[in-house]
Amino acid sequence: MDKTVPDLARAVAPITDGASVMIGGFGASGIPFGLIDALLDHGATGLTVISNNAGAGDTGIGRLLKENRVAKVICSYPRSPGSVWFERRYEAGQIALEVVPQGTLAERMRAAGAGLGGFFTPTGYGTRLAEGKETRVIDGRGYVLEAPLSADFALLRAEAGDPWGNLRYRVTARNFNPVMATAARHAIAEVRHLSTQPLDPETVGTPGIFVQSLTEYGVRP
Amino acid sequence: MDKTVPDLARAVAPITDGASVMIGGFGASGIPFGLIDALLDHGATGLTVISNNAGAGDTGIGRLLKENRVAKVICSYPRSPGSVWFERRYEAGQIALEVVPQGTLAERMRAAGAGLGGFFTPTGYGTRLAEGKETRVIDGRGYVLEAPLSADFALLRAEAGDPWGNLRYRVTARNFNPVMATAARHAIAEVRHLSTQPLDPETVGTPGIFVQSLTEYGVRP
Amino acid sequence: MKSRTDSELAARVARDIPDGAYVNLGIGKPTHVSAHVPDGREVIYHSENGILGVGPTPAPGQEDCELIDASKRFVTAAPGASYFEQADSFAMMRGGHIDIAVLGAYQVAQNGDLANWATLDDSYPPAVGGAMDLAAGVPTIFVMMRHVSRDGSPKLLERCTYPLTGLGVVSRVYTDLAVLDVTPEGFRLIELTPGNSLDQVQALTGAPILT
Amino acid sequence: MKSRTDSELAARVARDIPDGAYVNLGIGKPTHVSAHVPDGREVIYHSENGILGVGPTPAPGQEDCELIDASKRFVTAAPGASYFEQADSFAMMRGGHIDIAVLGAYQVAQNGDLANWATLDDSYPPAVGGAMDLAAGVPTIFVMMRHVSRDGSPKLLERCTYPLTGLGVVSRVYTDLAVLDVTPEGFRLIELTPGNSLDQVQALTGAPILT
Repeated sequence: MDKTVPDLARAVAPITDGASVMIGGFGASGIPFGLIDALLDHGATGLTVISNNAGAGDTGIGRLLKENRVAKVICSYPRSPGSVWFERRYEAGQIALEVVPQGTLAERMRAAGAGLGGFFTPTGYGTRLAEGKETRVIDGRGYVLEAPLSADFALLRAEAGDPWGNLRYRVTARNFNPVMATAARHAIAEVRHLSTQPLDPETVGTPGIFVQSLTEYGVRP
Repeated sequence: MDKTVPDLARAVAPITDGASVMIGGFGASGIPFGLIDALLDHGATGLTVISNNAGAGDTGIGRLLKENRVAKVICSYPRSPGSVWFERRYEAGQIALEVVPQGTLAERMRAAGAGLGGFFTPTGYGTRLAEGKETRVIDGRGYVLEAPLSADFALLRAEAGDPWGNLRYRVTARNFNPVMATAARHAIAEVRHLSTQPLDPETVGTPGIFVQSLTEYGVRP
Repeated sequence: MKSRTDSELAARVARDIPDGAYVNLGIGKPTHVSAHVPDGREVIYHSENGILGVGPTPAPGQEDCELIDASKRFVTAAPGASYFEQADSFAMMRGGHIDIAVLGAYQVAQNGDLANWATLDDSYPPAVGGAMDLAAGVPTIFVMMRHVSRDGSPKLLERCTYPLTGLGVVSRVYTDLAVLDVTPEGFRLIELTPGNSLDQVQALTGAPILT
Repeated sequence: MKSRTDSELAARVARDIPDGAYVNLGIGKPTHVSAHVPDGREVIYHSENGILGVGPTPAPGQEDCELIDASKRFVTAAPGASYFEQADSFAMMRGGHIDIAVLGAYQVAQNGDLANWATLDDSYPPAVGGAMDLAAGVPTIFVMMRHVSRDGSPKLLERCTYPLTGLGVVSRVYTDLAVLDVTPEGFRLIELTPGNSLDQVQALTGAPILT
C-alpha cells in the first residue's frame, strides 16, 4: 500500500470550490502550512474552514482569509493576536462565523469520526451558545445536545508518516490533527519525515485507515 | 508525586463489598491477574464486575466467579471458551447479567470519563438490546441513546508505569485498560515494569491524572 | 447437491476482497478468508480488540501471549500495523472506516436483516461482542455460512426468527451452495456452486431467489 | 484603598493550590500563578492544547516552536508529563479529572455564574476557546480579577449582565481588594487585602458581602 503523493500540489488537487476543510493545529503548532499554501496556489474558493483558530498574520489560514477564499469559519477562538484578516472580513460582513466551544468542537469531530449521531455535553448549558439547541437535565445536571461535525477534507500536519498513511505526532503539535483525520471524508497529511519503512505500531497517533494521502514537507515553522 | 504502593494487597485495600469494579483486558491479554488475585485475598464480595469477558477457567474473573464474589456482570461476551464459572453461576440464577455491545461498552465508559451525559449510537438499533431505550432517527438513520457507565474502581494492567501514574501499554494488551482508567473514580494499575524515572511523554497511553495508584507485578501470563 | 468446503468457501469470499481494502473478519469461519486472498492484493485486517494490520499466525514457539485477535488467537503484526485502545477501535468500525466485514450468521433475511448473536434458547447466556457494532458501522457486510442449519431448516429467510444483530445491513451472502446479493427486491443469485441447479437451491431457501 | 499587585494576587491564589493538585491556568493573569506556588508543593499543570505537566518557560534560545500552552506561549515539559490530542484533552477537563481551574472574568454573580468570554459589544467577533469546557467540567473554579472594571463599575454582581460562560460554577474569587467565597447565600468574605475595610470593598461590589 502506498498512499504517498509526490508533492503538496497533487495532495490538495481533489479539493473543490465550496468544500468544507478541517485544518489541524493550535496557534502556530501543528498547522499544515505547506498544504495551506498549496491550496492557495490551487485556487479553491468559497471554502468552509473548520479549525480552532482563524489564523494570525498573513500566513496559513490568515492568508486564505486575506485572499478571500473562505466563505465560513467554524472555530472556537477566532480572536488570536494578529488575526487581522479574520477581523477585517468579519467586520465587513464578508464571512460567516460559527463559534463552538473548543471541547465541543473536538467532540463533535470525534462523534462524526466514530459514527455517533450526537451527544449530550454540559459545556455551554444555559449560555448563548446553547440557544436553539435541545437541552436535557440528566441526574440533576444540564446538558446540550450537540451534533457530529464532519468535513469533505482535512489538512493535517505530522512529524512522521509511512506509505500506509500512519502518522506520528510530536509534543503539542498533535492537538486537533488526530481527531480531524477521523472526521473528514478525505484526509491529507504533510509530514516532516516520510519514512519508506513502517512506523513503529506502538507510536502511531493516527492509524493509516484515516489518511487518504500524504506527502513530505520538511519545513518546520 | 509518587502514586506507587508497595504491593498488590495495599493497592486493592480500598475496594469495599458491593463496589463496581472495571477489569481491563480482552481474552487473556491485558488482564490484571495480580490485582484480581489480591482482590480475592482481600475478600471483597457482592461485586459488580464490568469487563469485556466473564473469565475463562479458574483464573482471573473466572476465579472471582468461582469464589462467589460477584453479584453482577456487565460485559459484551460472557461466553468465551472455558467460561465455565460464569455459566454455572448464570444457570443457577446466582448472578445478574447485563450484555452490552462491545463498542457501546467502550463508548459508555468513554462518555463517563469525558463528562458526557449520553450519546446516540447506531449500534443495536432495532434489536433486543435496544428494548426500553430511547431511540431517534437522525438524517434517516436509527440511533439508540446510551448512558455513561462509570465505576467505583478499575483494575488495570500495563507494560510500564512511573511514579506520576503514567502508563504505557504493549501490543493488544492495551484494549479496555485506557478507557476504564478514565471511567473509574479510583483506578489501580499493576505494571510489568515500574520505572522510577518518568516515561517518555510521547509514549504515555494513560496520563497519570487517571490513575490513583500503581504497583509493580512483573509476571507476564 | 454440490457443497463448497469451508476452504473453498473462504477462497470464494477472498476473491471479492479488493486490493487495498480494510477488512474485519468475524470470529469462526471468516478468519480463514485471509489465507485465500490472491497474491498481489494487499488487504489490511482490523481486529476489534485493538489492531489494524493483523499479520499471519506466528510460527510455533514465536507466539506473543499479549498479541491476539478478536477470536483470541495468537497473531502477528503486518508491516504498517498500529495498535489502539477499545474506544478508538470501535470508532473505526462504527464510523464507517472499515470497508468490509465478513461475518458468520444464524439467519439472513431478504431485506438484509442479520441474526448472528442469539438464538431462541433463553437458557444459554447471551453474548454479543462486537457483532452489532460491525453490523451497524461497516458499509459492506459479507455473510459466510452454511446454506441450511444442521437440522436442515433454511437460514436464508423472508424474515429472521432469531433476535436481530442489525437491520438491513447484509450486502452479500456466501454459502456452500450459492452466492446471493441482497437487493431492494430480495435475494438475487450471483452464482451457484458448480453442479447445483437453481431449483435445488431454491428448495433449501426460505425466500424467493431472483435471477 | 489597598490593591494587590498582579504578582501579589498570583501569590495569594498560589497559596490555595494544594500539593498534588491538577490545575488548569486560564489565559492571561492566571498563567502567573505557577511561578508563586510555594516550594515543596508539586502541582501538575494541564494545558488544553494537549499537555499534562507543563513545565517552566524555556531559557532564551531553547524554545521548541511546537511545544506551547493554551496561551500560545513557549513552554517545557515537566517530569511526568504526557501529550495527547484535543478530544482526549477536553475529556480530561469535562470529565472532572482536573481539580482546579484558575480563570479570569468580566463578571461573577453571587450565585457563582461566570461571564468571561463575551461582552455586550456585538461588533467584535466572539471567541470562547476552552472557557466553557473548563467552567462546565472542573469541580473547583477560582476566579482571579480586578475587583472593578476599568470604568469603575463592579464586576461582582447579583446577576451577570454579560453573556454567561457557565452557571453557578465559581467557587472562590480573588481580587486586588479581597478574597470571597461563593456560598449558597451569596458572596462570603474570606479576607480583605490588608489596609481595606469591609465598607470600602462593599461599596465597590454589586452584591451583598456576607461575613
